[in-house]
Amino acid sequence: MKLTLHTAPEVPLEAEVIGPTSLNGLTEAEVSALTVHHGNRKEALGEFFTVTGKMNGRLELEGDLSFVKLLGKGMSGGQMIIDGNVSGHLGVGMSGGRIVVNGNAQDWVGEDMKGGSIIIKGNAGHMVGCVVRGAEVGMQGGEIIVHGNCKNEAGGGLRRGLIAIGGNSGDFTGLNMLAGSIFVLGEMGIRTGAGMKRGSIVSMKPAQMLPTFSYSCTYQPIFLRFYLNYLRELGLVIDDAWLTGSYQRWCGDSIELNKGEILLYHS
Amino acid sequence: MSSTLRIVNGKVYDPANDIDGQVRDVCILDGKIVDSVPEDAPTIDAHGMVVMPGGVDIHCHIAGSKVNLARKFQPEDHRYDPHPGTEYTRSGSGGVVPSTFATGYRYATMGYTTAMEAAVPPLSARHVLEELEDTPIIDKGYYVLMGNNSMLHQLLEKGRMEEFREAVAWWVKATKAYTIKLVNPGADEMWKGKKNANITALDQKIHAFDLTPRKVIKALIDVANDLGLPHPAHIHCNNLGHSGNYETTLETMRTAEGRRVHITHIQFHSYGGEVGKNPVSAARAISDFVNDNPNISADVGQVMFGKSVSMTADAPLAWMLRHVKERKWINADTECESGCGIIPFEYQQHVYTHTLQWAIGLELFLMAKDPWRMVLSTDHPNGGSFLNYPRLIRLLMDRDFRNQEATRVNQKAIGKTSLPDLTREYSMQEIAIVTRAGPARLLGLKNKGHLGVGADADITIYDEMDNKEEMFNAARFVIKDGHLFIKNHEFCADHSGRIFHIAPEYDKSIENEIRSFFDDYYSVQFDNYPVSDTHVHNTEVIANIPVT
Amino acid sequence: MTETMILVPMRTTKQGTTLNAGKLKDAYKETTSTAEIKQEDMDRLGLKKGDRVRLRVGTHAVVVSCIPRKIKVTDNSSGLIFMPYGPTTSALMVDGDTAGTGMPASKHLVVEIEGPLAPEEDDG
Amino acid sequence: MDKNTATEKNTTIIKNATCTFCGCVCDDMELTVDLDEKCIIKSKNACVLGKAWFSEHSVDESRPVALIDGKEASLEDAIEEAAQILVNARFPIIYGLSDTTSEAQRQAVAMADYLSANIDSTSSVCHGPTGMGLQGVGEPTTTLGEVKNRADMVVYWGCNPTDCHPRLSTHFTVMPKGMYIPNGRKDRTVINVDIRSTSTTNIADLFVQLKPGSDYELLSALRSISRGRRLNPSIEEQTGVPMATIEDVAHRLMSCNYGILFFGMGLTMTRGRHYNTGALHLLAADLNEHTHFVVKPARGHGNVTGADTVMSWQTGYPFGVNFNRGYPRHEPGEFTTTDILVRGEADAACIIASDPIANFARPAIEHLKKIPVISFDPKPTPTSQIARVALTTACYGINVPGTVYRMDDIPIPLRPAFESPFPSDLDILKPLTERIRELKAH
Repeated sequence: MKLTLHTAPEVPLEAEVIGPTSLNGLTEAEVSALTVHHGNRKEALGEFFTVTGKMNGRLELEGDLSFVKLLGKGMSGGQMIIDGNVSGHLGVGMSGGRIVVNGNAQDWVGEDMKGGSIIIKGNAGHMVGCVVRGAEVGMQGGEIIVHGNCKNEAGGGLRRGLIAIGGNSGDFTGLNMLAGSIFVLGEMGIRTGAGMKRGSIVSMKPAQMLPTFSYSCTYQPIFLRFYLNYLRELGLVIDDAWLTGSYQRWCGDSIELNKGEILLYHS
Repeated sequence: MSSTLRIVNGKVYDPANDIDGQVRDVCILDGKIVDSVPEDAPTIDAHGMVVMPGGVDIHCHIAGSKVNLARKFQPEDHRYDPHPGTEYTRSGSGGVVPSTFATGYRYATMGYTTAMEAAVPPLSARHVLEELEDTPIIDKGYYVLMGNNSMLHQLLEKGRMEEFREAVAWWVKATKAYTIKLVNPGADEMWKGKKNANITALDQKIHAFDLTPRKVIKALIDVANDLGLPHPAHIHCNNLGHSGNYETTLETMRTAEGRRVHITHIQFHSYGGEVGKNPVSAARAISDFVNDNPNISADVGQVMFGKSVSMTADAPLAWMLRHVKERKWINADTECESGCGIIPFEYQQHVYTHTLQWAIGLELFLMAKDPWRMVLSTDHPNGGSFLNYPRLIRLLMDRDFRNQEATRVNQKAIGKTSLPDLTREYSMQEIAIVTRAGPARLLGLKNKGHLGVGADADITIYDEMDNKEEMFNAARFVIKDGHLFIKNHEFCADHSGRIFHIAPEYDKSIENEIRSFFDDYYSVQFDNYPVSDTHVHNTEVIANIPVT
Repeated sequence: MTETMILVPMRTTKQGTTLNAGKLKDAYKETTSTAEIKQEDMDRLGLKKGDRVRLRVGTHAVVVSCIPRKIKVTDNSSGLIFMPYGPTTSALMVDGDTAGTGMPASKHLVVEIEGPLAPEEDDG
Repeated sequence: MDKNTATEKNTTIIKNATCTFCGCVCDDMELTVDLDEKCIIKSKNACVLGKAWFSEHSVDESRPVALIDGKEASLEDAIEEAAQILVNARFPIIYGLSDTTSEAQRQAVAMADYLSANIDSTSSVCHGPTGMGLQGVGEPTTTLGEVKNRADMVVYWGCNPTDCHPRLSTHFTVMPKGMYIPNGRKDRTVINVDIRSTSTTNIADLFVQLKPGSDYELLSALRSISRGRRLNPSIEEQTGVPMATIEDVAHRLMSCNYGILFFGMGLTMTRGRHYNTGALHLLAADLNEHTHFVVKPARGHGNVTGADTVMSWQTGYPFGVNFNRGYPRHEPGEFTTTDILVRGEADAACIIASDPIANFARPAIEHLKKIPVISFDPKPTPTSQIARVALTTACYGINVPGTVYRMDDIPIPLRPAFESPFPSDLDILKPLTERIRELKAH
């Protein structure tokens, strides 16, 4: 099935009904009649999107969706391919399936994510796969791959799963992380791993470490090869030198358990 | 404008008037229960339903500065439980500490029409009153914290008992409170002044004062009785949550020397064992004492499994819980008056202590000989949300359900209690006592908790069902002050409810002394402290009881 | 001459009192368009008290007057410009990104300072 | 109130009046009011800011009560126009609220609820990140009287109360004698942490100057020492503070009897924002393992704390609240006003007692100028100048009674000095809300 934006929303459009799981089994007419929230008004999905084709587990979206929030909420399977930019809360609470965005996404990609994968070909906003405000436990499984850059707080409170950023990340990458893995192939902002208890953050560029992190050694971690080869398969550009290179290992945050690690490519 | 209503064909449970399930009419005129109404009055056919007075919660934390801090710092709790508005009602957010509107509507949905906020420092009286005004449908009031008041401590250590009594009366009146509340008396001075220490015994010296908790407790129990407050001193004993604390609880009850006193969330104060080690149940000892002493009343403070928030004026308690698991924590000191601690918590079935607490609460219910004096509470949200009441009622009424639940919990803990041997099942009438008639009588609210002529027409009508949790979860009809506002489970009107307070008389000359204390030690002006009569609307003064 | 410095908008007593008098009045406009710069920075830039300077962030610029900071306690804050909050500092808050907080990074603006300006040079 | 009022010719004296200029909300003002001229001629006990607040809020009766598109209009017409604007909007926003009574704030939230609008206070560009820090880690805190009575350690971090809250030190925290502070200032240690020296530095025993933007690092270092953990020597380079100084400060904080950390925009408005404030809250929490320690944001506007308080009890959330879906949701960065405007989402705005046109980031101002704006303010401001509907209001505390919440959450009553011919915010919000409900019902 394909949804093509024919009328741009004037104010934010909350369209959590749009996702391969929630549209499964519905006809074009039924999908067009679904309710979306245009600011404080309820309107029919068909007021904004042209719906074509049958739902067979694969949903395509086309258009500038930079005012459209909550796409793919709670999806548990299937595929959603988006040609265009999207607004916030993409794939919130998803437990399975795959979202590909050929464009940029705004804040809160993969909030409360439990499984499945999200691939952003462009850039992502703040709080990629980050724990919601006030809670301790963030993303609990799945993968988020951002080919471009992301902003602050990527992987905050991460419990399980993989977040990979092809470009740069902002401040507080892996903040209060509990476990899991974060890869940033470009540069990270400041205060990486602040408050982290366990887990691994890997970057290919030098980074400023907080004073509560301490240098432990430089070594060649074998497990990184598997990860990096996997990221290469997903389409991220991986330098061969990274596969066999040495990495500085920093551990912290010493205010917490001091069992987290940050690996920085050295040579 | 007169409004009439007749409820027919329902099974009426009105323990205060010895009506136990008889089918009879209930008539309403202008917000009150009356003998009869004209033949053509509108009727509600309650066939197959149970008619009871509206529920009365004697102890919960639903409004005021600490409740609001607990709301403010838990967005993660509200976000998954929004409370949409309707044509008639405001929206809000739920979770363990709901917004004021959601609190009122959710209580009402369960058939509760009165609830008392249990602990507010006098300095934030205006705040709690404003929140209570924004808590719809239900009637409400609040208890003012007096057990750690520096000025009162000073009067007491000098033995100036008359001035002490006048000062207490001034404070209660100035803050429009409903009664005197004590929380871990004497502990705040240790907490704030002695680097986070705590009180551990009734005869321990309170830091910086020539005074002991026992003297504070005795004096405030006496003042409440001497002033004839409709509800006596409401006491959260020392040593809450500590193994072996039941002895402190017994000592506190003995301190009353036969005078009226209410011990709140007594479950949390019924632990045997040694300090610092695992607790065991001391429900039998506590229950025996309460059973034998008619001057004592209590609410249980049942623990229910799941999410809770420890939210208390007992700051050292929250600090202790922070060491159980390091998580976000609030402490809030109020000058010269109180402490406060807040910490999110979760009671888990597999944990020894949590199971033990759950079982002790049930033991206390099932061992109580006089349900009028051992009433229902979860110390919302400390033992669990008030939304757990229907489930708690089922645990009390349905032995099979209780036994089945007991198989899911920590068996080592259950083995140390007498719960498996307690076969009692609460009757519908006893439920009406512990959720309505009992708390209303303990509060001295003569027009609440019963359906006799002259009572407030606060009435709940439930579908009679085998599953008591489902039955008490959502009343089919709820009537408040004679107005129907829940009809077939849906809101059909809104209502603002009243704020109850007391206004004891006092000798005006005490004001000079308090004023001078304020000038030295408070950060607000004495003249700006008392709450004016126009500050909130819909207030009602409840008269003192004659002192004999 | 031109140099990159950090502009820190702040509050002052004068900003507070003139705000009460009215935001459309000259006293408020004047105090919220006066940059305080450390004497050594002013010397290096060739600035005198009351000189006009241009502060630029990207394509946006404002012209303000400058005065030396009064410092009683030893202070190593060279490279910093302090100016009371107001429409002038807001005009240099070009980046509205709040990093998921609602709060733009308004106390740490990297600006290009140019001056002293000739009297006839105006805004922009 | 009568007993506090003594009449003498055309003047009256109001005792125990409350100043609502800043978050100190001092309630010991003695105001001399000229009833003919409708102005306050003397304000005893007020600080320099309070004196300006009282003296500059005389009433200009020549001003119109309302302007629609810059033309004089009646209050009724202005309310009708405002109701139409708000009801017709799909994403109306309500913003401001820090300089009005809690009664008006309660009504504003009700209006937002009925409108399914977005509501936010100036907290979001003030101590909003402090609220977020609280949501993340909690907060050990106190009322100001306990600071007066007990605090032997007062830290001012990234704030300058001597300029911004002049009576904070003199009336509440540093100078006064208290129950366990018999000698006042002499019994206290004052530490000032900032990127620059200020007038507050002059009253401090110790000044710790750090590099701009390194607060989080310095806070982490102090927490690390407090917990007995290892600290990387890079801290000196990162913060510009010598290790010996850091250790000295940590030791002093750990060994006091009752300590308090006051902080301001130096933490909330710089990189790190809510994690700066969170780290500061955690430092205070950690110090409770050694002694009693509390924190307090030095809050700005007279009732900005009330805005947080009221919004929390009515919605569960302190600021940045959205009712579009018929119930409150909270997401800083999404439902906070700057973000909504920067992304160009709002299609109408109701600004109550604040001035975003003067204070917001440039792209936010640009969008605000494109949409219909309703403004409430006692004085003309840059925002009222661009408003479609500009309402002139009476000033809270000076003309309007009610309750305000001090920076430490204490509710304080207002004793107005004289009557204004203009309506209060509440006087307008009530009929506006009623009219909105009528229009929505159809």
